[in-house]
Amino acid sequence: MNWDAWIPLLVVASSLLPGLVIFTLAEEQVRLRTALNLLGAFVKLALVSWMVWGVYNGHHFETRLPLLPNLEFVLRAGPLALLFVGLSTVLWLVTTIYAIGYLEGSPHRSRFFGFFSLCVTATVGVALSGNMITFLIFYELLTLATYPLLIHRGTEEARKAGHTYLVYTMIGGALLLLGTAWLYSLTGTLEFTPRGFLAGLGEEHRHALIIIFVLMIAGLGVKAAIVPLHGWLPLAMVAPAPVSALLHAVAVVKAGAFGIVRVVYDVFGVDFATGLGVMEPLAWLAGFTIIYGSLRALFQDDLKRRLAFSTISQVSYVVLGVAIAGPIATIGGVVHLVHQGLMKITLFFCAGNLAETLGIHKVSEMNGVGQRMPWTMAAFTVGAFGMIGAPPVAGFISKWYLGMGALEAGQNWVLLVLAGSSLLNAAYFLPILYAAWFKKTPSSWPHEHDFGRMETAWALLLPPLITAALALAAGLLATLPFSPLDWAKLISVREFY
Amino acid sequence: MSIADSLLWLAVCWPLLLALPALHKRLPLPQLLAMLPAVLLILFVVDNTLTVPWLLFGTSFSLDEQTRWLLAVIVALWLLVAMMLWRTKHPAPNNYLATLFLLTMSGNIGLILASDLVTFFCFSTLMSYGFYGLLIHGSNDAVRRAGRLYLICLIVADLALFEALLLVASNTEHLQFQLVQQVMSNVPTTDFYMAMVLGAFALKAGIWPFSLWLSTTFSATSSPKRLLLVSVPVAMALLGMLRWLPLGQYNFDAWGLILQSIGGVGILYVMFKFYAVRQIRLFPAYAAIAYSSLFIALLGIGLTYPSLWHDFHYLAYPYIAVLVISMVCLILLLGRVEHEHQPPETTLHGIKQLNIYLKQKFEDFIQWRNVQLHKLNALRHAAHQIVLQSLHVMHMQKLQRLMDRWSVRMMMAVMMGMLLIWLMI
Amino acid sequence: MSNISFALAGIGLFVLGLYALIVHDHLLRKILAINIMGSGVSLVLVALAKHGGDALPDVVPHAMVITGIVVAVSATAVALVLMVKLATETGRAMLPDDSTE
Amino acid sequence: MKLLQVFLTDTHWAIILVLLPLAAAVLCFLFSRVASFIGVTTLFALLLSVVGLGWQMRETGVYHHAIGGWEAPLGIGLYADGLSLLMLAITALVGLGISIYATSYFKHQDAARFWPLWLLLLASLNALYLSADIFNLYITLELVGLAAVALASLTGGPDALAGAMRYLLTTLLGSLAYLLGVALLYHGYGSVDIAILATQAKSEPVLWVAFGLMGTGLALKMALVPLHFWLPATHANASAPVSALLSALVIKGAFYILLRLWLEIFAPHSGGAETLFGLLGSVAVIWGSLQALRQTRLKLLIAYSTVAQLGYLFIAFPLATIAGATVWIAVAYLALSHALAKAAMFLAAGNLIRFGGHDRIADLDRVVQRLPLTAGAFALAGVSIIGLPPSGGFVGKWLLLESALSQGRWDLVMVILLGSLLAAAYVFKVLGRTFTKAPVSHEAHAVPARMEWVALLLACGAILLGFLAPLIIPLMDIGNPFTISGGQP
Repeated sequence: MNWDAWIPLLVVASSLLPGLVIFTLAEEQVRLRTALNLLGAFVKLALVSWMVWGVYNGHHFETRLPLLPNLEFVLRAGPLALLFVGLSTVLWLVTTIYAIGYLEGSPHRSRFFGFFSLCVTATVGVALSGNMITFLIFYELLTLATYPLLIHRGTEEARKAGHTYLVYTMIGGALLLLGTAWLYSLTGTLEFTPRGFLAGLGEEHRHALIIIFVLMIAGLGVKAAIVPLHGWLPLAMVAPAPVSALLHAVAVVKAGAFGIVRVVYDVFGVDFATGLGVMEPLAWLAGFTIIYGSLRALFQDDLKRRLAFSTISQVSYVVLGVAIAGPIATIGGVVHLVHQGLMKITLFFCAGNLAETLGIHKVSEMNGVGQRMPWTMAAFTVGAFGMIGAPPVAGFISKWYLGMGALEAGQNWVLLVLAGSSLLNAAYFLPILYAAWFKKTPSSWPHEHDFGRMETAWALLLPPLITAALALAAGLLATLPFSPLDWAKLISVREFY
Repeated sequence: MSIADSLLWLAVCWPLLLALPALHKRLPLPQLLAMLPAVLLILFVVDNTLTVPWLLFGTSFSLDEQTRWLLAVIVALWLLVAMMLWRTKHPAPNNYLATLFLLTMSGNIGLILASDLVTFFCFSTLMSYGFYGLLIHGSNDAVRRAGRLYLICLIVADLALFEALLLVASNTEHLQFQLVQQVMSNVPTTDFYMAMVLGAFALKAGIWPFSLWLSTTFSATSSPKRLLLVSVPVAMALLGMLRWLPLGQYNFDAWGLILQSIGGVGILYVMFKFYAVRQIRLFPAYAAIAYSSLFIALLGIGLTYPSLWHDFHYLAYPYIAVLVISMVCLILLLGRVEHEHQPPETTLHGIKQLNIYLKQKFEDFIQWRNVQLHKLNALRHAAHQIVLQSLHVMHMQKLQRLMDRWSVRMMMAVMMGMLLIWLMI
Repeated sequence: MSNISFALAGIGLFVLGLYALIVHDHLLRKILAINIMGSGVSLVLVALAKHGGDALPDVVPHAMVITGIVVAVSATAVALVLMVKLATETGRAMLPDDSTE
Repeated sequence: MKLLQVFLTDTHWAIILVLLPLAAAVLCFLFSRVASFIGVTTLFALLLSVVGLGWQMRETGVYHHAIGGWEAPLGIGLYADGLSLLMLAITALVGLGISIYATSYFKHQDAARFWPLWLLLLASLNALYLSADIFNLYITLELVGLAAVALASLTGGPDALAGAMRYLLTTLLGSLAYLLGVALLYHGYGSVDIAILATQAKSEPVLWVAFGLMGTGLALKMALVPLHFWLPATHANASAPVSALLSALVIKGAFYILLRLWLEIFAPHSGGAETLFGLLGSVAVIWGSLQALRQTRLKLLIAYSTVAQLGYLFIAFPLATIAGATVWIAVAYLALSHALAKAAMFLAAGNLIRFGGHDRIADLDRVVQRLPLTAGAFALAGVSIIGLPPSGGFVGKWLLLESALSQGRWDLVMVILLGSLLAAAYVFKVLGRTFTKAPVSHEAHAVPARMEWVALLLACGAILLGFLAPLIIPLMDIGNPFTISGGQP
């Protein structure tokens, strides 16, 4: 029995099966549910670690099942896939702990955790997909699994947000489907191949391929929240905090960005895409999104909305890194997949803590909150400085490689974009830090819960601390083997040399 | 790992570690304890380099004769400030004064010890933001407004530095200062690099025309922080220029001219301000601007004439140290003066009259002091010019020997002197 | 010749029935119209079955017609039952005008 | 083992498939007390028989049998290839689901009337899928129609009766048109056997007129736009299991005939009819979806969705002239998954009506919390209807899309995608409401778990189809039903 061929499938199943079982659990079976959740998360972590080690040593993990005539369901663990899988696995574990703490005592938790697990399943599937059709399957599954999470609270506002989300993602999905099917009709294959599988295609398909590229990027760009396809993201803030955290840091937005990486590298191939002349517009679009998102974030008083616009801006770093189309920029873009995830999830955890512990939802209510919740705000500070790109937090590494990549590719305007973005990031994060640490604490908080000696429940406090530490470590220890940067370099080598 | 290496490590990390509230709340005198490794380092280590390849892009710290006594001056300064801060303030339970203090200090120490660009940049960031926190902690609105100005300058400066860093990194893999100075003096992007570095450090040092933040902040903040304000950011920015600029390699006529004229204008500006401004307490700020303007002008000369720079670049580090020391002396002195002439609140009635009277006296005193100080300053500038010119004439090897001999013992004397001044006041 | 005319007559009946089915509101008339159409089809079947003047007519269409009649009878029965039910429920043996929306 | 194999290969499963439900119908009529039991048992037996038939056909290829040794035209010939097998299987499977659902749904009085009719319908449908000549097809079609009408009228009440009446008139009209076509074909080629007709058919007026008549009649029966006027009212007003079987199964019967005739007889002599079909199909997809989106009542919405989904089946016709088998596989797949999904949807709607006493979409009132299984069933069925991966609907649409793209039929590509988007719009319009609180809450009634589970399992089946394509597609290919030629059954 060749186990290597089944491990990718097992990785997907390790969250799918607990998820399905959790659906059937009654509301009161808290312990069993928690145990299942954590079991799934740890099993997945173990499997992924095994694969990371294996891939590092040249093993090949691939599951292949027939799906359609001439098309197979392929799960394959390459370096790029593992980068994303690793991120989502670690963050799933952390987010699960957080969600257990966050939702304690609230209704419909079985449903919530069921869809939560499905959401992770879809994300892991997106990461491991070995061809476009498998990707498409998990990509749509992701839409479906997040929708119930998004409208979990069942308010009219939530429903409308969910509606907007669907309008965007469904149209995006249709565009992606169209692009994929068209591509398939031209090439007869959809297998992800390093440096793309289109190189053999003749000149006569040039226009068709450009349109296909646009279609696919538009389809993926919806989830990656590239302007002007970002409209759903700020509205999605009505969801509970763990969902927002997962949505922004791991699942949806990242799946979009990851998809763009896949399409550029493994479908079109960087050289081919550059030859088509589509990379430059993509880079411009990403640059514009970076600035636009930051600008909008400046004017949000709602904390989560501010973070949402920040996500719009930050995720486009990934796209930018890809679109610059050079080995170093690739490192920057790909590694930002992980770095942004770590930093943004920290910020969302902290925002959730503030909301849950003190009832704070707005930036203007955050005066002096650092006195009341020093640990939470310390984690927040690390995340915020990471977003600004201050060393030695992870964001610095990403910006470093993006900037270097831009210089290498001779795209000097990118430096301006990076600088502008850093400036704007500072402009919308530093006032928060300032208010939290240095302004006077008000006499009472909007809606305070008492957690005894701790500033908040341990399940709420631990996750942001872990992720903040990870974000710091990802920056400080970037040159060590198995660090995100190290993997990103591996990926870049595979694509370019 | 040798003891010297460990001390280098500890000098940076120990204050950082102590910055955790959980730790420094449980230790006696944490702010003094934190300096211990640095003091030991100054006392016992000569010429050591520590390379940490796994940290960031590969980090290295080094201590040589030059940095050693600059570090000594700075540590002495921090000691002084620590004692002043903890004498006048009684930290509340949730007070981050200690945290901010320790963060800023470790940033400062790390920055001096850093021997490559990225490490320097990292610690500079740590120091700057920490210092911002220190500045506005427990302060009034005026300080906050002023602090905001400082912060904006800081962000912009850091951005420029980051771009400069990228330029370097795209030209060379090794980011050691010496290598960078060689590499960056002869690449197509040199001019851009220089512009970025100069702009950034000029902002950080508050050199004219970016001096607004320094004077504004200085006038708003309290005494111990003023010591830091005119010493730490300004001095460290000057240090940054020394480290980052490709000095003594090629001749950059244009840049030399620009720097010289900026320095000149800066000095003129300060002179004008000495006349225009009547607030005696602002003098140290303008003195600092004058100092750094002069420094810039000298750098300009160094850029124009690399050989000249080769001959007397040894003076640059003492110059920074002198700046710190003289600023500290000036502030302490002026603070004393100001303090003595505060109206004592003895009785309720008659206090008004006394007030008016004292105010009149005080005005007179300021005017007198104005004139005196101006003279003093002019004198000192003249002296400086003379010293520099004479140094140029002097035989260089002799000077170098002098420099070598002026080491730890000398430094201790300076520290003792500072301590004495403080005790006297 | 005559079988063609029978066939044409059958088609005529069919069309006539269709016309009636569409224009008449009363359900009984509609059911009758359907029956007439059925007869038309039967007529066509039988008429076209007779290939020549003297040869024996093909038995298959006859079998079909018989089957068709059986089917038609049962269909009519069902239709009548439905109509009666509808009439007792609504008081009118007609389809409501706008029930699709 | 050996014995089992012999048993499996030698039994005439096809005959059992027709006779068993017929006998059961009679039994149910006689012993109405145990009708439910008889019914469900029969359905299980039918399912097993289909499996048996499938086994047999995998071993020996297509099934061909003349009852009593009499060949067509006078005798009744039975014929089954991959396409028939698939339709039989889906009928048995969905039928089983509906039957189990019905055991809980119908009370004594209604049950006694439901079961005989339902089993009769099943017998006729099975016979339809097994018929080898066009006249038998007519008979079975008529029987299916009559049984369906009777079932549709079961609920009573003016709306349902009017719907049933309209349906009856329509179906009779359709059958007659079809019969007239049969008459012309017989006149032209002297046979009703499909295989013989296939070899003899020529492009001439008789064929064209016959095809026109038959096509129109069948289109009327399956409510192809613009002949869909009767469908929404009928399907929406019938009781839940009946709506399900009407939408999921009965319509497929008519489509099967059309497809079979097209493949065997008319395709080479179509004279451009496929273009018309494609056009009407496109209109159906768009118009039906838009109408569905407009509805405020759940069952009407589902009914219009049926109109739209049928459009997809017709879109395939113009594509198939070039792409051939792939497209027909897509069509068969779409029909299969639609049967499962639509049945699940109507059953779910039935649960909701049972629960809240109404099916107004705006007043669904937190159904997700109170009937999670039903909401899940609706959602999963919706996924297949929209054509999202991984589901049976996706497989069908993917194959269709692929063919349309490779032929450069951009109009059809757009229709397919737009149809999916509109479907998503109306499905999620419902789902969104299931999470929120209604302005007015209603008294809730308990829904038997069995009814919820059946709906859910059927919907799961529609999803599962998406993964089973490598198993199902080879089964469809038994006897090459999708190769257009002179035909050689």
